[in-house]
Amino acid sequence: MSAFIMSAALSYAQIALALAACLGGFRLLYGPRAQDRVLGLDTFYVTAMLLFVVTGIRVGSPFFFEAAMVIGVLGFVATVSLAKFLIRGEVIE
Amino acid sequence: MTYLETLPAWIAIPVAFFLVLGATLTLLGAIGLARLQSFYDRLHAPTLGTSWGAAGILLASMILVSWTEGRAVLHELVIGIFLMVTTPVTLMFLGRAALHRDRIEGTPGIPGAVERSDVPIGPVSPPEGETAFADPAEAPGEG
Amino acid sequence: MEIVLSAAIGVFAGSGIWLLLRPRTFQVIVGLILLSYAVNIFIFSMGRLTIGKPAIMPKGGWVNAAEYADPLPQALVLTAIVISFATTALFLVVMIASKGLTGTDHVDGREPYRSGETK
Amino acid sequence: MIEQNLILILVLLPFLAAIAAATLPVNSHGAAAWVSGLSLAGGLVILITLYPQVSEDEVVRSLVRWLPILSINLNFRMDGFAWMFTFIVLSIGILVVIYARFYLAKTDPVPRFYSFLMAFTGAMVGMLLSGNILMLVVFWELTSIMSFLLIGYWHQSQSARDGARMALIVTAGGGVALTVAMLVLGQIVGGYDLDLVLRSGEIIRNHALYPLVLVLFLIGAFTKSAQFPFHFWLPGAMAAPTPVSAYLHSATMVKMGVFLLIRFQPSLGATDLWFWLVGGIGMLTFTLGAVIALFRHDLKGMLAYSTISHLGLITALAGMGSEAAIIAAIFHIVNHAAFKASLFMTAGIIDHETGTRDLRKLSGLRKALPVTFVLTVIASAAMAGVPLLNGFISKEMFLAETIASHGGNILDNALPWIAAFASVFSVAYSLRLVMEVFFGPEAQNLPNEHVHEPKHWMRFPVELLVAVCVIIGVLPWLADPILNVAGRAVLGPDMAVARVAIWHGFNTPLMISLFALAAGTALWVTARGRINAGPEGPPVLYRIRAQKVYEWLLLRLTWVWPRALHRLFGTERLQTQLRLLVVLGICAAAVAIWGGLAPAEKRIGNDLNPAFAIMWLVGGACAIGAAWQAKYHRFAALVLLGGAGLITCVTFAWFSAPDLAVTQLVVEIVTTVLLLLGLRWLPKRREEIAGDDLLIAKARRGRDLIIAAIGGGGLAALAWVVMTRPLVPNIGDWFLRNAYYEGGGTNTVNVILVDFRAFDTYGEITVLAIVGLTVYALLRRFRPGSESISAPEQQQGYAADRLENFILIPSVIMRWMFPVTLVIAAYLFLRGHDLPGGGFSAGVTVAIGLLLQYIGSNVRWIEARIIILPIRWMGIGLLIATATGIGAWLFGYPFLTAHARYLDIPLIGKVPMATAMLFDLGVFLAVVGATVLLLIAIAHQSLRAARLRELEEEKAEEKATKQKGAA
Amino acid sequence: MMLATEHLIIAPILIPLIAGALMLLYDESQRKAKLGISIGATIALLFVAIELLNRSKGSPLSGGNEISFYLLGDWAVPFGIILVLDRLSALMLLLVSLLAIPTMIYAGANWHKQGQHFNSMFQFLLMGLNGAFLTGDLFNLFVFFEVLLAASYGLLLHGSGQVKVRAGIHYIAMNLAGSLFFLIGVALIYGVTGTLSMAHLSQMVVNIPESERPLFHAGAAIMGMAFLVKAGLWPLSFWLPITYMASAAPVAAMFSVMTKVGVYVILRLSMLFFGLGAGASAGFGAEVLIWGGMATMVFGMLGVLGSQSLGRMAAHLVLISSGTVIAVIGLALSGGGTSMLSGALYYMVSSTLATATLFLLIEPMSREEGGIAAMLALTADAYGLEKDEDEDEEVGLAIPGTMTILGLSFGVCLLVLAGLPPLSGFIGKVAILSGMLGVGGLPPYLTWTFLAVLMISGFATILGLVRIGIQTFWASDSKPPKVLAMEFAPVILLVLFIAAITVRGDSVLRYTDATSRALHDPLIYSVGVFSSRQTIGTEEDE
Amino acid sequence: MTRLFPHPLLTAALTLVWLLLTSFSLGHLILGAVVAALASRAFAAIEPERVKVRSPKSLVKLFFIVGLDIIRSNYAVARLILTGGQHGKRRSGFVEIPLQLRDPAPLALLSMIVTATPGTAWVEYDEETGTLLLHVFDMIETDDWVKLIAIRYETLLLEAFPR
Ligand code: NA
Ligand code: NA
Repeated sequence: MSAFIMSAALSYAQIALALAACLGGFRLLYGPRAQDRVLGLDTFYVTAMLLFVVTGIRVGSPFFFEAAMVIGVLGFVATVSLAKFLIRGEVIE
Repeated sequence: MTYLETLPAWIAIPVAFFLVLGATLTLLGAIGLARLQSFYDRLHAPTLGTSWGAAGILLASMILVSWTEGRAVLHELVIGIFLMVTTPVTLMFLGRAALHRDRIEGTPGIPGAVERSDVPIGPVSPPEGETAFADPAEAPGEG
Repeated sequence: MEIVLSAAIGVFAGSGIWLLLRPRTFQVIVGLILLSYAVNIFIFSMGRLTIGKPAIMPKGGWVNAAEYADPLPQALVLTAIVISFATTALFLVVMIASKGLTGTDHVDGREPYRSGETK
Repeated sequence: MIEQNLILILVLLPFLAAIAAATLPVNSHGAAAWVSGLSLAGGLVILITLYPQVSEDEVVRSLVRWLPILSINLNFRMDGFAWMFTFIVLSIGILVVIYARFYLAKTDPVPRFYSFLMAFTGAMVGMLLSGNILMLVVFWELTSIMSFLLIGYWHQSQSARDGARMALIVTAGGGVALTVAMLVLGQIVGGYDLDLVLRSGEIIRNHALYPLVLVLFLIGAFTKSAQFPFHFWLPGAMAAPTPVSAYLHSATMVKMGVFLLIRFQPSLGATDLWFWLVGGIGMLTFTLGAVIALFRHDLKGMLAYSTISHLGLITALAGMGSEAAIIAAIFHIVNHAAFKASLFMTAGIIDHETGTRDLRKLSGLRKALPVTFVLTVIASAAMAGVPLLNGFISKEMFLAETIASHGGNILDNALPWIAAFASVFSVAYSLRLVMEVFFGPEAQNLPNEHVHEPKHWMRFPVELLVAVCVIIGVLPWLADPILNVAGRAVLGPDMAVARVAIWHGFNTPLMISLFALAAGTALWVTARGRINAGPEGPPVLYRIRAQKVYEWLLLRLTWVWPRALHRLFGTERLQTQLRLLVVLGICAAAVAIWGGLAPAEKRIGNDLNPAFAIMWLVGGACAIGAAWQAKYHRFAALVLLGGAGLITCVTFAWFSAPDLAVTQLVVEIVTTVLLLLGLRWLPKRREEIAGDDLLIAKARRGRDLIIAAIGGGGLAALAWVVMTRPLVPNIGDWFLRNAYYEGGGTNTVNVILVDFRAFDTYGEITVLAIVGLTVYALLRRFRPGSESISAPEQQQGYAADRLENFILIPSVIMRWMFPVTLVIAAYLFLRGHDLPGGGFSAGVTVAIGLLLQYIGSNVRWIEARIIILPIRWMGIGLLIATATGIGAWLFGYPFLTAHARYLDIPLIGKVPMATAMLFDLGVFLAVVGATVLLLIAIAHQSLRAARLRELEEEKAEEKATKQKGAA
Repeated sequence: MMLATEHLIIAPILIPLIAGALMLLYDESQRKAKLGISIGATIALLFVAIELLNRSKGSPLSGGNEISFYLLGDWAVPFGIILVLDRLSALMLLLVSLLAIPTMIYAGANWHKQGQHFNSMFQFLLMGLNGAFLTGDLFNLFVFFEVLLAASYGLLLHGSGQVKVRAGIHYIAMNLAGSLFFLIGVALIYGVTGTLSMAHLSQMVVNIPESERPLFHAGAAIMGMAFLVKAGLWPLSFWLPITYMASAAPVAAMFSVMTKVGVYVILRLSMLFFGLGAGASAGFGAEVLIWGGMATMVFGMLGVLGSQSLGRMAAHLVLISSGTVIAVIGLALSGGGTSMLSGALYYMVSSTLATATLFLLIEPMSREEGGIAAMLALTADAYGLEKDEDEDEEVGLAIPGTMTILGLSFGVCLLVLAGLPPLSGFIGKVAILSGMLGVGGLPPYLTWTFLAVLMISGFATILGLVRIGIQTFWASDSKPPKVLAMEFAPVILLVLFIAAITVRGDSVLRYTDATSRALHDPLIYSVGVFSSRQTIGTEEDE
Repeated sequence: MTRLFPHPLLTAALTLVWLLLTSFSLGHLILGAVVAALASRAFAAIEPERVKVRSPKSLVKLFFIVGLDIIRSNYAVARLILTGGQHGKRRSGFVEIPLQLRDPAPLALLSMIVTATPGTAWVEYDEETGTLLLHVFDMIETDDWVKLIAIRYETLLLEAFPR
């Protein structure tokens, strides 16, 4: 029973997150403005992170945690620098 | 998936619930991101994912791992905290970038820039006596 | 899964190759990065695909090696990632320097068409 | 034993003299000449002491091993033929040295001259005495090089440079052919020993490669001896100082070709091919040289063609190949050396005294140069074949040989007629020489006003040589012994004893001679005016002068066509090169696989996960999108690239590679920032690139698209084929089994990186350090393009904003994240050996933390607070890693041997303590240093640009205040 | 317990690395100290290389081929990385250090001041080269390739400037692409065979199942692209002239050994994997090497003839040199015989030294307005396109000492590169040809084509170099350039090396002959490698 | 002590993070404390000023209020995204909110709160005038938003962090 519940929930979560990533990817690809792309990438990062966690649950392995944590702590650096570039035209000044 | 079969229902159900909740909210956020018409609107969408979307999934993980390990495993909390701390930075920058661009383009409905008495652009001089590089153009390695 | 990953390698490599053959430095650098992704995944795939069994061993006891992912390609990819990161950075800087010194971002350091010549 | 050493000394002496002369001061005329002359005299003494043995048909040998493995040794052998030739070389050498002592000007750098001259002599002697056919080639080529240097002695003159180059190209080219001939010859007979080759005539002639060897051999001989069609370099070589012409280009070096022909006649000769090629070319050259000589106005040019002609004569004799012909050839070599060397020297005297060598300008010099006049007349007569002079005798022998039968083919039958024809011209040009220079009215308007006899010592060599001409001409039997010794050396001991005589009765050769004398005189008398008025060469023929052909051909062969071909088969465009690389790579793989690949016996595979497929849908789109946008929308491409990188990271995580996922992620972040930093210096594209929408550009893109599709598809196919095959037993299993027990860590990947294959990591961090240094060094010298100096558009205009203003709040958060990243880095670092993480990811994490501060604040602000010395970090990191590796030596283990154990530390518990972690610390430091250095070095460019802007603004302000003040 | 001398094998990698890293701790202003460290390290390297060379000769007991190993981390073959010292690698090590000392000194005169951290990068380059020559592991080879490439990027760009950066883009792009090929190839080989050890692979080749063999070949072919790029095989060589011309003189001199890394790897791997005993894989790729090598020679020849500058010519001479060796490798794979390969090895050493000398000569020759700078009018003069008939000034002019030394050194280079007697170039070519003709194991059309191409390319070299030599030393009447003693000394040193290998040609050839024979018998290598014992194991045994 | 532990609060928080990441054991407490202290010292280099919390109680209160608000707005925004697309009733827009807060640290906290709460987006803060420009997803009433931010959050923040 719980196996079924878990299996269903996990499959759902995986697919939902993958779809979310897909939609983030849509903004990433479609734009129309650069900000949209960055926003899309940001979403992409977060969903990927969540996907790691879900996958970790699914395969019962704790080893996905590091990757998820690195995204959680450092993932924003990429999007922040992209965003700052949009505002200032350079990342470091 | 062997270890999941041994789960008691009272663990499985909340875990499944939080998983579904988190995934759904994240998905909804992404749908919003894709469907909403204005950029400022879209700016709100991902926060569904970074707030309860993430929280749901992380909670599910915490409950499950804590149960399997037989002790409180809360390291997912770290992810949650830092996700919350760091998300504003990107979004603030992005919002500001959009604003800036809209102001230049004169898009209607955008609040204008506040009049200010700023001094012209220029970097702030470093505190005296603490200068690491006599010449800023000298890259590090020399200091 | 194998078919997806193969296709993925193909798409990355194809895009990378296409960019590699373009005339602008930025295109080339993006191409190199994409290609290195493709190559890294390719190296990785040479150990075959294993889901959910990272090469992290129990502390003691007998190990059935067949159950785990092949660690060697992973180690190779790690080295390859680092090296291609380094060389990409280098190429980037040379690209910047080239733009500064030659005034163009063409890979040959000069524009193939002079303005007005073709128009 | 003594003889051995004597031969070595004989070869060595001139070289020693060359070295000695080279070290003399520039103006030491006398000393250099004495050194050279004495060394040659010493050689002559040695030669004479060896004569008794040589005259007994003994071969004196000496062997110095040089390259025994290649059978190339300094294997010298002296028989009668070599003895005679060496004697000519040394004796004429002495005369030339004496002559040159007075010929060269005070300002000439004489040490160089004598040095080259002596080196040439040494090479010549070495070649004559070589008992190893490859050593023979070595000395052969050395003479070419020395000849080149000597012709170019007065290198300020264009003609000297051209002449030298032409001579070298032709003779060295011939040398190349000769080298191959000798190599093949050596393979045919099974060794490079000259005696062996000379013994193996039968084998050689019957070998399939004989024609090839012969042709290559003849090219070598003919180029050196200036035979048609390689004759043209010799006139060009006349730009050399006259002593050189007299020595190298008449008496000695040019004779090397005929020396070779005569020497190898027994082993290569006596075939129809030999007869036709050698005899035919010889006769042709004989004739052509004589005809052209008549029409040359330049005195030395005439002598050069005359030399060509006489060399042709000797060649023809070698071609005929009978005993008498060989004897005649040897004899003519001696005679020609005598009269031609003297003629060159007199030509030098005339040139020296009058300042010109133009026969048309020269006239009536017999009064001003009475002695020279007599000497020239005698030498010319010898050249023309006037009786009672040496030239007559050997020419008679030649004519007799042309009449004799050598097989009775067309050429053989035509020989006398050709000989007669050419002889007429020989007489005519000899006559012309004497008459034009010494007879007629006294010349006016000569470059030198006061023409008088030169110093006696300058004339002395000529006198001596002319005396020889006369003595041999009158008492030819004096030459008998030497001729026989030389002849036996070539033809073998069974040779019939040769006797030379003046008078053989009224026979056909004499008739031809007399006819030639008469007809030649008549020819000159009748054609004199027309020749003098005509061009520098015979009518019609002068237009197709070989030198012109040579120059035309050389220009095209060595410049125009190579350049065109080089352009055709090369490119300097990067795109073409990369395209070639990719296409060839695809082809290589395709060819290797083609047809041979069998399907796997047992196909394996994982079930398709839709989530993964969906993710890759985005990933693929990102890659394609990045490719699409990279030209005009770099920023968009960059964001898309970030998406592609992320999906790669997801893939790694999915397939059980958490370490890879972490590393890929941190690297991805840094790469994005790096690219952004770089993007600052590539201004936004505002207009379409010219020519981008042309059909050809589209076609090019289409072609590349096909290549890309094939390449990508190919790699995908390869990956699929391998992935679906069962895993072969591999070394990976060993790592899994031993990571914990042997490597002391549970994370096999990390244990591989820091222990099993730590050496890879060691190299990898070195790469990082090098790249850091390179970037740093390159950017130190960087000047941004003018369009990039101005502030980005976002920082201009009314909406311009101070950085502090909008970064205030974000920067607080970013600063908070700094200690967090450090903690995370420490976590990743300490975990590495057991769980995903490690020195590299920890290092990059620290770098990202620092980077964040740079992004979140002003660079100067942050650098005032944190002092980073990335280069030292790198250095220390590398040294720590090395020291860890070397540490194992102390325990008697190889480099990088790790010691691992789990320490049970109180309170903390079991902690993996491997020396590998110390190594990982080195990795960590090097990575932090390199990454930070990379980022900061690029980031500092913005500062520079800002500073430049400030300077400009200051300037503008100053200007404005000045203007105000002025107003 | 390892003997201290056993560690000597890794010294060629560690010495430069330590020196390079140590110099990073010094300030940029402490140039003298850095130069001192650098030269000291390089000299130490030479001594090590000589000792290793002697070691590789082994004793009569070992059949004249001593394979020495170094198990890094004390892990057994084929799991860990192993350094293998055989005759070939010892020869390459010695060649590198022979080049490094003069080049280092030369750079010390002036060049190292033109940018940052020259000495460190130079040492890292040495590390990469030595590592590539020593390693017995395919992936480790990749790593060392990257080390030496990264260092070469840095050295090429040293001093900066438009020309260098322009060339740098091409050079880096080509090599990055090449590196990707390398990775694909290595990965594929691992995927098919499950090992990375060269010795292991060499033993496995015969037993690869026929269904997998095409994949193995594909891996080797793809990987080969990287080496062919590095070796400058036509048509993958167009980057080379531009790069070599752009780089600073000492860097270009060092680069002349860099193409040889590609050549070395091709030689090593094709002999190990595709030698005559490799069963169905025997001779794989030989055709490509033969025809590609010859095409490279021809292309180099065209370049030599069509060059207006000595730098360009020298770069094309590098192409001829590596094309020749590659062609011989291909021929050796097709049964050309051991002596031919031995000759090629000798030729490689000699031509590398000569091209390096040439690169060091170029810069002084073009220093003043005279010399090479005057050569822009080269074609006009050399071909008499605008012949001016002023022969009035036939007055001798003293060649000052500078020009004499430069001229002599140039002459030496010319003789060596053109293969003219009596110097090493001639010996090399004769050795190749007599080896080829002597064995006669090749189809005649190959024999004669190769012979013709070899001889003609030598002849073209004469044409090209003489043209430029005349122009530089004879046709210009400008003042001789000022050359520092520190720039002369290296040139003279290199000339002395050339003289040494000429005079002692027999010993060198005996060495290369044994090397070639060992290469033809891959079992010597692989059995040797597998006989290596872990330190830990031997202790237990005792 | 201050020089050794320039930011005690931060050190404690980081130690906690360490413990969360590893495990709650004495050994890791020591190790974590060492790491955290070192990290705090590094932080002190760029931020010598110590953040003082006057009233932790207000912070805790704020934490719970925000927690609830987040849950509520999650629901609201999720519903709006599901339905809003079709009906178009929703009206979004900018709101200018004058703030009394001037310290960067509490402002940063406020920004986190605003961001974490779906429906509000921090767009621009003007340092000089102290005005925050907010974008709201569903504009009910401008004043409501001002109230929400200025009263519900800002007051508590002002209490917690002294000026
Ligand atoms: Na006259
Ligand atoms: Na929000």
